[in-house]
Amino acid sequence: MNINNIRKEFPIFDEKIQNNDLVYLDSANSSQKPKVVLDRINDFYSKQFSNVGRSIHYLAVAATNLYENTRTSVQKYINAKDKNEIVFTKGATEALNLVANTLGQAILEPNDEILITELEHHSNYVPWHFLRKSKNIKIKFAEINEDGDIPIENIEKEITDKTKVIAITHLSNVTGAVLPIKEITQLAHSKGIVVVVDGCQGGPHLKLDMQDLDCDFYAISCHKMYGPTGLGVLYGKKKWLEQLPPYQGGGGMINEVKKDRISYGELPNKYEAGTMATAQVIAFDQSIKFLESIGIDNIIKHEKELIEYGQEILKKNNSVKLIGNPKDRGGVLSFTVEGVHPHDIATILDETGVAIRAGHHCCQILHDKLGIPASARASLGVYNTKDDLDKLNEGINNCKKIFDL
Amino acid sequence: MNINNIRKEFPIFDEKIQNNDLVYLDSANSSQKPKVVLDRINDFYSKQFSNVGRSIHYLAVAATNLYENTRTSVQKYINAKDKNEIVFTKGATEALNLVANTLGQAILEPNDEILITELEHHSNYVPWHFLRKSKNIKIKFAEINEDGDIPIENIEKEITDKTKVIAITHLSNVTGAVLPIKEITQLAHSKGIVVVVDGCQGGPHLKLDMQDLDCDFYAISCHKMYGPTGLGVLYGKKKWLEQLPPYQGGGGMINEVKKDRISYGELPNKYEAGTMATAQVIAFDQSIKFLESIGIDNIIKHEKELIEYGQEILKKNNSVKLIGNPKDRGGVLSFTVEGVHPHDIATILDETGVAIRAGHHCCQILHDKLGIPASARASLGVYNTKDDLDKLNEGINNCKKIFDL
Amino acid sequence: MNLKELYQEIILEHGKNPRNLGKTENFNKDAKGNNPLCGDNVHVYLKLNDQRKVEDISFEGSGCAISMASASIMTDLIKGKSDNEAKEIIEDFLGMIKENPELKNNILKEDDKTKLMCLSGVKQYPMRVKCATLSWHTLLSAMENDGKEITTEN
Amino acid sequence: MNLKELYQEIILEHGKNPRNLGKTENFNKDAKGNNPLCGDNVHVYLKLNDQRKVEDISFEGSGCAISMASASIMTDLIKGKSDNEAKEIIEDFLGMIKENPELKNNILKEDDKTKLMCLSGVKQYPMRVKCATLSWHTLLSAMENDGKEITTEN
Ligand SMILES: Cc1ncc(COP(=O)(O)O)c(C=O)c1O
Ligand SMILES: Cc1ncc(COP(=O)(O)O)c(C=O)c1O
Repeated sequence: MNINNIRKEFPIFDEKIQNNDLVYLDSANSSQKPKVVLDRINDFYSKQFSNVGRSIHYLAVAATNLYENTRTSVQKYINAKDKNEIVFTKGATEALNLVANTLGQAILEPNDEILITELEHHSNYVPWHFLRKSKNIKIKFAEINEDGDIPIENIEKEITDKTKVIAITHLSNVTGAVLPIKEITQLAHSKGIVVVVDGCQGGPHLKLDMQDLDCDFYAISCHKMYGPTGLGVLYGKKKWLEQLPPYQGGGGMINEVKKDRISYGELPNKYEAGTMATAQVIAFDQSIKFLESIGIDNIIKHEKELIEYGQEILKKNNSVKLIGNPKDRGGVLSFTVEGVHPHDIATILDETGVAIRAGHHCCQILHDKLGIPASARASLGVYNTKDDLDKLNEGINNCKKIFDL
Repeated sequence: MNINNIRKEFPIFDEKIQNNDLVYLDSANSSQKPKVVLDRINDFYSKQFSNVGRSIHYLAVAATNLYENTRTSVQKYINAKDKNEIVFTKGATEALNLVANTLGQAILEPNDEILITELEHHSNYVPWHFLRKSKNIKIKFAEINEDGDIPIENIEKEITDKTKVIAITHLSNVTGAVLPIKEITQLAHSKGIVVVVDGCQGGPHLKLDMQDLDCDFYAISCHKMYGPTGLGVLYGKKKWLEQLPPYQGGGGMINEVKKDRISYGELPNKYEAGTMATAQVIAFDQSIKFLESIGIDNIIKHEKELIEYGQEILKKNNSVKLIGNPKDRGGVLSFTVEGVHPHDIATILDETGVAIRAGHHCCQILHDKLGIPASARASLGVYNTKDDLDKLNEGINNCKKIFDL
Repeated sequence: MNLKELYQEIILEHGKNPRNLGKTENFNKDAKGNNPLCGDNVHVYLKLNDQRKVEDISFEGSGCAISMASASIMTDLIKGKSDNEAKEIIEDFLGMIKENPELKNNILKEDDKTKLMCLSGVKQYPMRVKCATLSWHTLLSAMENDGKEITTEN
Repeated sequence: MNLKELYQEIILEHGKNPRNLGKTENFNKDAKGNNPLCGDNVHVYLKLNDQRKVEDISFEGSGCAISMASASIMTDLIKGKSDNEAKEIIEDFLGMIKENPELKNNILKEDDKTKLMCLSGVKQYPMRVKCATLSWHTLLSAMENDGKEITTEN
């Protein structure tokens, strides 16, 4: 894996950002895009564009085939059993809303419990909260331990007879903790509990194998996987997608429409109402190919080295406090600097082209628990280098200088 | 308005489709895209990409500003009073689902009536059907007259004390009928009825003036307006968007998140959960600019000429039967050919590069009413010419030859 | 691509004058098929007698020339066959449309096979494959009588 | 862009040692402000006496140097002013941050104005404007006592 060649595939690194080279450490927010993806978007629109699945002229047939090819690529990439277990959505957030909404309609009763964790992103909490409001469902939180990890015991002890769903992140976008989804699923399934995984950070950083994980649902955010914005993937086991009601209604998801009744189409159409993000789906095939061309094992190895290096230098930097110390950390280094608010850190780093995120990263529950209103987060992509982390560290030192620490 | 110059802005017309020039008559399905839009997508991704609204580094700030600029452009283009009345969605279908779902939560009671029309696209029927199932709402259908029009009397006579919502298309994607939304809204508002307009075909073909129409909601499909796929706009009056509950939950739409309670953000964030279709929104600004550069009045004039010409030649062609004869027809010419099924027409036309759509166009109710299972539809964009319509006519003659009529 | 191959004489003829159109009397099995994309639909009726032989078969529905011709030819060829023979023919036909260059069954006579092969023109028109196969899937469903409505989406 | 202008000595000093931090006793008006983007929050308390003069004012909350300094300087300058004067100063400050090059009010002394102008560095940092203005919007809401929680999104 040659990091310089990989960086060359990303046009943005040729740009100067306010006269600086870009040190992009905000990939957990959204990753940069390789040229192959951009070229595919452009080519599709300028040479092949048509809506899919509706018309039968040449362009429409070609576009439909391209669209379905991506479905097959995603199926293979995440090792799903069936291509119809892949549903395209506008993002992971929509995917999680779809699951919460349809499970809420079909299987949840008042006083049933949903178990989530203190690590969850708002996108894996608010959709369940809607059910708390509309159906009087209870939400319980599995607690983090002092390392920012969720050991399986902390899940086990929150499970009751009433627990119907465990909704849980694969990789925390703040502490970087990788959770033992496979074991959690085994435990859950032994008690008849549905497992919904927020795979937003799992997508770019971990090996995805649905049949091995055996979870019931898995939500992916394509724009974090070197793909276009406005696209997500919901993996759902066929038995669920067949059994649950549709989520949105409209063109393309129906079977027969009469004035007094409507029957819905089969998978995958049932969950793809209206014109989909055609060009984005078609281009996402290139993102998958890009990931495959490097190999997820190599990506994991590269990012692990960076994470270790980052931890090492930040630990040496006094006044930096790393958030969490999970057994298995992927992709993310969150921290605070004693005496400098994360917002100030972000602004000062930005001045030298180092892009990080500051705030609660859509994880207020976690920040409340940690007793901090905000944190700074450096998050990695396949294009990052140790040099990027050195610049991060220099930037932190600059903060300390400005704040006279 | 120089049609050749306009055509040159669309790269797809430089392509050969199976050795033919492309005669694209499927714009009601999705329009082709001008180069400025494609360039903007490419530029944004390759030089400026970041997620919006979340981080505070340079790229994120710039992207957020670009994103919000489009909101302002859309506001101006449709003459909405307030920029926060513009909500970005993944498509018109999602926009209509959002409205049906949130009105369903907030103001509809069992036995309330929703009035739609026999012209409605499935996307403006199925979302209401969901409420029929979940809340026992009734759906009534205003009937078409023999011209495929919905005169306002046909609406008026279906209104009862129970009617809470009129959901209606601005321009039929089958008969091309332009409905008198302003008058319908006046009537509806005089009775306290909410008006939801499916503006999918209104968007590209009509002058949009929300303050003049005075409807409560208006759904737009950006990919039909020379914009990217995976994007729609929901216009909603501020009083409604403020009062209604959120639709999807997740990052970005919250105010404060605690374990036992959540408060939601203000407009427009409240309805934009999760990472949005950033690049698509930013590029859509160029679609608006493209439309403005030609001027909607010129577009209307050009398309009217084409529609008149098309009606003229098709009427002369015996065995062709035009569907509908509305007082005011925009953008669409649907027809049947005696003795040739629409699918066969579409296949035969395709052989010479003429792309039309055949089927029910997501309007089964209408086709049932007309007593036909399917129709053929030629639909127009700003790039079409009389020559395109001549080729359509030749193609129809070719069908007749093949079918020995 | 070749329109002539798609719209062969025999297809146009069957499309215009479909055989076995209508609802046969005394049917004991039936199924509906539907193509949600275009609204085409077909209803297949058949009478399977005690010897499990297709004593009568007919269809109702509307659709393009390809789908009408396909249903028409199908009903013509299936009439009089045993249910096992019928299933073998169906499978063979669907296999041919999907990928096989030829029909493989030994049940049909050569000129009946030639008739069926006339439908192979759709192979070059992927969006039209469904038109040719809908009635066959529906027949299969009627024979298995599982009552499930067939759609050709996917 | 110039970090030195943003993080002037006085801002760093107020940021580190904010004045009037805490919950003042006997307050009769208060409001909460919140920046959902980053989780910053502020709670402003004030005592408006019978002569409609700000007898006491304080704030609780956590945030970046800019927001703490802004709240600190604000409370310092507003204390002792009448409610009308306070409103004029608030408006003037928000106007300056938004677009005006200078402060225009005739209520504050020159060196107090200089203090406020130290916050003008945020003008070059659009995402940080909210940090500087949150406490001011919150104070306004407390004075109008409309009980509405202030958010700086938008
Ligand atoms: C009248 C009408 N309504 C709704 C839609 C659905 O729009 P979209 O597929 O962009 O969600 C369409 C487009 O197919 C349409 O023409
Ligand atoms: C763990 C996690 N869950 C959910 C999301 C939401 O994903 P999206 O914004 O793509 O819908 C994110 C990204 O911000 C995330 O990191």
